[in-house]
Amino acid sequence: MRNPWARTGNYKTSYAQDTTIFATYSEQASLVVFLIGMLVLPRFLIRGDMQILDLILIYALAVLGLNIITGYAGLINIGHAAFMGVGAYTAALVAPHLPFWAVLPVSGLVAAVAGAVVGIPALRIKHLYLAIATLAFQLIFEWAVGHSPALEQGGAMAMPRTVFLGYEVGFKNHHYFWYYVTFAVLVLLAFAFRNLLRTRFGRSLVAVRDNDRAADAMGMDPGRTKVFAFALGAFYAGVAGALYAYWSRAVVIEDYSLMISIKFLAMAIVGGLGTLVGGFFGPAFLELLDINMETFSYWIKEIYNPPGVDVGSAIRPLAFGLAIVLFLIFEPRGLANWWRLLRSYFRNWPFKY
Amino acid sequence: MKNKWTLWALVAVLGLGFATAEKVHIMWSGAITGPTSDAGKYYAQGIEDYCSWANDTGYVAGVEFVCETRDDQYNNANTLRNFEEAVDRGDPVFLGYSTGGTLQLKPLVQEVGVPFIPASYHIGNIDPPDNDYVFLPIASYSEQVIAVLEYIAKVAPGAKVAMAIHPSPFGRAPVEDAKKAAAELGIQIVEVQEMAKGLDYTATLKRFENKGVQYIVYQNVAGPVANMIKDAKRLGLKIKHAGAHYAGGPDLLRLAGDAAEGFLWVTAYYMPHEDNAAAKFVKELGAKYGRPADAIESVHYPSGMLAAGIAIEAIKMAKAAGQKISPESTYEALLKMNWANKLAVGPVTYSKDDHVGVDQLRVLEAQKGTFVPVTEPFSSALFRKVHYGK
Amino acid sequence: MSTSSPSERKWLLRINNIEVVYQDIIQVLRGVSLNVPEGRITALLGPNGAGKTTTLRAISGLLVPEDGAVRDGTIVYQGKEVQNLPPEEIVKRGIVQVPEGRHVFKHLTVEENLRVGSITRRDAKVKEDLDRIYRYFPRLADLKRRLAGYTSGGEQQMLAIGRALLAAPKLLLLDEPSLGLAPLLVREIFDIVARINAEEGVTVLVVEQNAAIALAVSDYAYIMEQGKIVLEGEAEALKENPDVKEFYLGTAKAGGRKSFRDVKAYKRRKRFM
Amino acid sequence: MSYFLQLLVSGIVVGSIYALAALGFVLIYKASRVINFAHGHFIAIGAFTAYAVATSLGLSVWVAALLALGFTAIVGYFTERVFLKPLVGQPIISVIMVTIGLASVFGGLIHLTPYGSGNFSLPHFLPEGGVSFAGISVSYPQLLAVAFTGVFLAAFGWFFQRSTIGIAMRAVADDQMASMSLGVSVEKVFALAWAAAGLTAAAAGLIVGAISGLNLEGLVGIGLKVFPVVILGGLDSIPGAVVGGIIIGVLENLASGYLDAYIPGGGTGDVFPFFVLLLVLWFKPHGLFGTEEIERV
Repeated sequence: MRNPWARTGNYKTSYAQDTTIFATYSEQASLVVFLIGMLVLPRFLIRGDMQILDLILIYALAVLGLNIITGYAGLINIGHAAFMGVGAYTAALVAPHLPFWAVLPVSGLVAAVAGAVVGIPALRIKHLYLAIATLAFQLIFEWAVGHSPALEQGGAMAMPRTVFLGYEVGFKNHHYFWYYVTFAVLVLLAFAFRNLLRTRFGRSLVAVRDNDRAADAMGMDPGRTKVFAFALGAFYAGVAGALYAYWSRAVVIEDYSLMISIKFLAMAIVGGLGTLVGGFFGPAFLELLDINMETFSYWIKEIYNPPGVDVGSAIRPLAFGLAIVLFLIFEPRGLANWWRLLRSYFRNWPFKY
Repeated sequence: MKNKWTLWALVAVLGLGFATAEKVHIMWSGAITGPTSDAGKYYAQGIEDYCSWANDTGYVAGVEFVCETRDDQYNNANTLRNFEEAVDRGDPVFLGYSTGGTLQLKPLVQEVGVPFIPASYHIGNIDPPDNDYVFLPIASYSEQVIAVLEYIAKVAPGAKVAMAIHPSPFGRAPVEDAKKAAAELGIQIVEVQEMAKGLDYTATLKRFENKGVQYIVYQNVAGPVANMIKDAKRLGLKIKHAGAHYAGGPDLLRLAGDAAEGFLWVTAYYMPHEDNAAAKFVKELGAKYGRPADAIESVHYPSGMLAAGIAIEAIKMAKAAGQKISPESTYEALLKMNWANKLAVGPVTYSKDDHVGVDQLRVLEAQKGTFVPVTEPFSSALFRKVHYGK
Repeated sequence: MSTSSPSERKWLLRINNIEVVYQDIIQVLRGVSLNVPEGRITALLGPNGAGKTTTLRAISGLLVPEDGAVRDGTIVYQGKEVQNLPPEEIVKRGIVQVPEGRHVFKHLTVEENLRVGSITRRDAKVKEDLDRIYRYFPRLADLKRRLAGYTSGGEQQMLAIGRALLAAPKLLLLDEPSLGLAPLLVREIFDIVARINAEEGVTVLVVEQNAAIALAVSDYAYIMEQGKIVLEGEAEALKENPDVKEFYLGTAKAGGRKSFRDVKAYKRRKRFM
Repeated sequence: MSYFLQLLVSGIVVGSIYALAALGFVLIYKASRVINFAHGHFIAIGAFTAYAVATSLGLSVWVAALLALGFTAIVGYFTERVFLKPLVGQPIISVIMVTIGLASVFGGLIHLTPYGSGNFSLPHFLPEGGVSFAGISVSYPQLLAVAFTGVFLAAFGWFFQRSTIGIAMRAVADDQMASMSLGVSVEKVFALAWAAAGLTAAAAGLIVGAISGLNLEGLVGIGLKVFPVVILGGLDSIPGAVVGGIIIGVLENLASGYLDAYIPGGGTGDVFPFFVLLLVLWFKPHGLFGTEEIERV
């Protein structure tokens, strides 16, 4: 292989080569560049930007979980924010007693248990009916928190200030600290996500999505696969929930409401359902869209602001909704597809195909 | 050519004025859309208009206020983002909104030391811990509800009372204190019911009736309250209704019509139909900045004004003391504030131990489509007893 | 049966060299040409997967729900090209297909099923036609109020044909009417089809795997394999063709299996035809 | 006993509003297998259109109501044409998400009018008060709600059982391919179903407006309450929408009447229907009257 970066076909000679995550040296190199870039990025950003970046990364983690449930296994989940909420409330309860690096997996595991419970109806029902069941769980979750005195009935449960290596994290470095924590967790779980499809479980997920009766006939257990998909996806959401709790310094029910579940689905779709890069692009796109629309709405308010009408408040939901609708109609494979096209363009440059 | 020179001089003076006017940002983050937005949208308008008024009249010499009202859709993540942006920009003071958002932000507010004035009058906002920088514009929900309970105990000794509250920390805020106060007053709180946004409250009302409830005390926003009192009227119940600041007001009269007759309401603000400076001021501003009638009449409009007013007043004090406008100087000013404002029934006073602005409240009753005060302004001694134990 | 040569006939429908592609990539028909004479019954025979149903759908416009399209060639009906028109337009012009596997509306009653057939009609004769359908299929008259899902296979086939007739077709496309039915019922249904053809003057194009019955009632027949027409002729003549006898009628003499070489010989003959 | 009866009667009133709201939802699902998450926004559009026409043009509420029904039907029609048609044949999640996206778009558009936040009450168009019998009282708007629901259901019942177009709509729900083979325009049927759904949603919005005033949040919230109703009744059954609506309305009322006192804070009426939903999904996934689908490998 003289020029490994300029291959024209599949030259794999062993099974091991065929199953590597990153097929070419150029892919490995670009990954390293990307990771280093992400590590030094905070040096160039102000605190306010870091806050948005953190939020995007935390949402990306949750969306990866949703991609396991909805993208890989095809189980529409309108209750993902509730899983995140389970993780966040777990974090709020255990954080006073544990260091943060222990809180994260604990929150993930508790959320995974909740995910498995929610997944149980998937044993009997599917498609739209399952989607509606997850919607019901979301609403029941919100109600249950609202009626639990131990959880402040949905009011703020403060997270303790984090102490790391004897050093207390404060306002100035809060977002920088949680950026690195979130990033580390995200890299770890993204690798797991990427690896998932190469496992027996991952393949059975996709088989169950495409036709669960056929998967059943081929000796897979669709019921168990679905429940496990819910548990795994909820684990991601739970870890994200704990990170969100630390990041926002308190746990409040509105952060885990139906609206947020819908946002996650939108992020997954806009990013590209079932793709790893889509899990990043979706949250980034929709969050930045929202922030820019907010800025835009102040600008438009200066020009056009009739009494009784709040133009500013109209723009954000309008943009959010239009983004979903337009992507579904014109690019149902999401931003991940643009990314794919872009890459293949550069790989084949200067040739057209 | 003398005229020309005067003109140039005028331009120069104005230009100099603009050039030296210090821009001070004041941000409000609240629900213009989403839950409780029926209150939030007028609150935001009050802030905007008071700011414009302060700028237009040159209320604080050499300072131009840039007031931003941001719609956080009742979502704390948005509130947090807005607050941090304000802190990064070095805003001297921040105007908040929801109970949930305020409670969540408290530790951060404490850490960064930026004065925070919420629209939520939850007593928990100014209770320890992390309570140094939060300032309530008027007396808390707890005090409001206790004030109305005191009034009820006076007109109907030993009455049976039910509470109907918003299903949120905002709704639950006064419940504990109200229960303690009721025990002191010898009235009985039979039940505390959270009011979901239902189409029909028959079940709840009938149950209250069966339990012999005489008064329902609301801690909610006007929309659901209006529906519940309309249902009560339809069912022909003899139950009377009373509510804290956000439950009543002209909004309630508009929505509930006749059913609101006799509604007891506690607030610290003057009413638009009253013949006094406050009403005149509010109407003037509303007309000046083109607000529709329902905004001007809403109690949330002057509430927003008061919040903005407190912030602007503190900045004025800091400026007058010759200090640089900053969170620290604004905080110092707030602690010394004694502002005889013309929006509420009492002066806004703060000190190290007192983070409640207007300490006085009035009980009003809906009579023939307007709220008429039935008490003089007072502050509740019982509230201090049950809440602080003193 | 008529002995006139095909060129002298009056064609109701002419298909010239059509190619049909599903989902932009899967080519099913590769240049199919066939003609349907007016007022006659024409049969289209062939094994599974030959493209018979696709041909019918190309005519009736029902490729659309399967994401298929006619890519090349023309379908001329009454002198006008109709390929790729929407199905409702084709029905209005008088071509109605009875889908394979009957496809009755299971949750509608028998009479409601029939009424759906009249959806494209604006004339007042629907009621009359309904009675006429009941005369052809007396059994349906007895089942008027029953949900179609609870009728037998034969009754469903009758219902599907009756429903199509209510659309007042000039050309009726039947897709495997014998599928899954007992021989006696198949006989009955084909007899009725022949009667409708004779009495109403409805032209029929029937797709069948059961070549014996199809050749018995039809005037002219095509045989299709792997997306192409491989053989055509008068029904009488085809019945006597040794290959048709061997592969479609199963009536070849000389008992015992033929050798592989003979099959190859058949293929060769086919190709040069 | 009179307590129970009053709860029952009020439950039936609320239930018939749910039934009317669910009717349009079922129409859409029945014809085109689409779950419409924007249904609550149709309800809001209908109600606010009537309010806007009645207050700004000064027309009688009855005329305003008719205009609102027509307008919302048109909105429904174009929603299908513009947004749903391009997605025919796409996976379920795309279709669900496009209605969720539309809900957000409609929400934004409503905020461009003065009705985005705040409470509004329709001008009075019904006599005040109501009827009382044996200690049970029902207001005139509530009676109207029940009557309206009855009229609409009868009209749609007739339409689906007797009219050729109605039968054709059922035929499309049953078997699209066969309907197309007979010249039924499936596209037109879809658009027609959406228009009918818009119309019934507007009717529900008007009744809510008459009973409890207009508020965007509240009206949209009814769109969520539809889910337990249609799951209980069966997603594609019109009688199911009625029976389901009334059962859910009554259960909700009984729950808040008898359980609230034992739960801290109460509010059980809000969540109880969703427990019912989960139970129905587990034990009878196709609801009381829904048709089961047959799946093949």
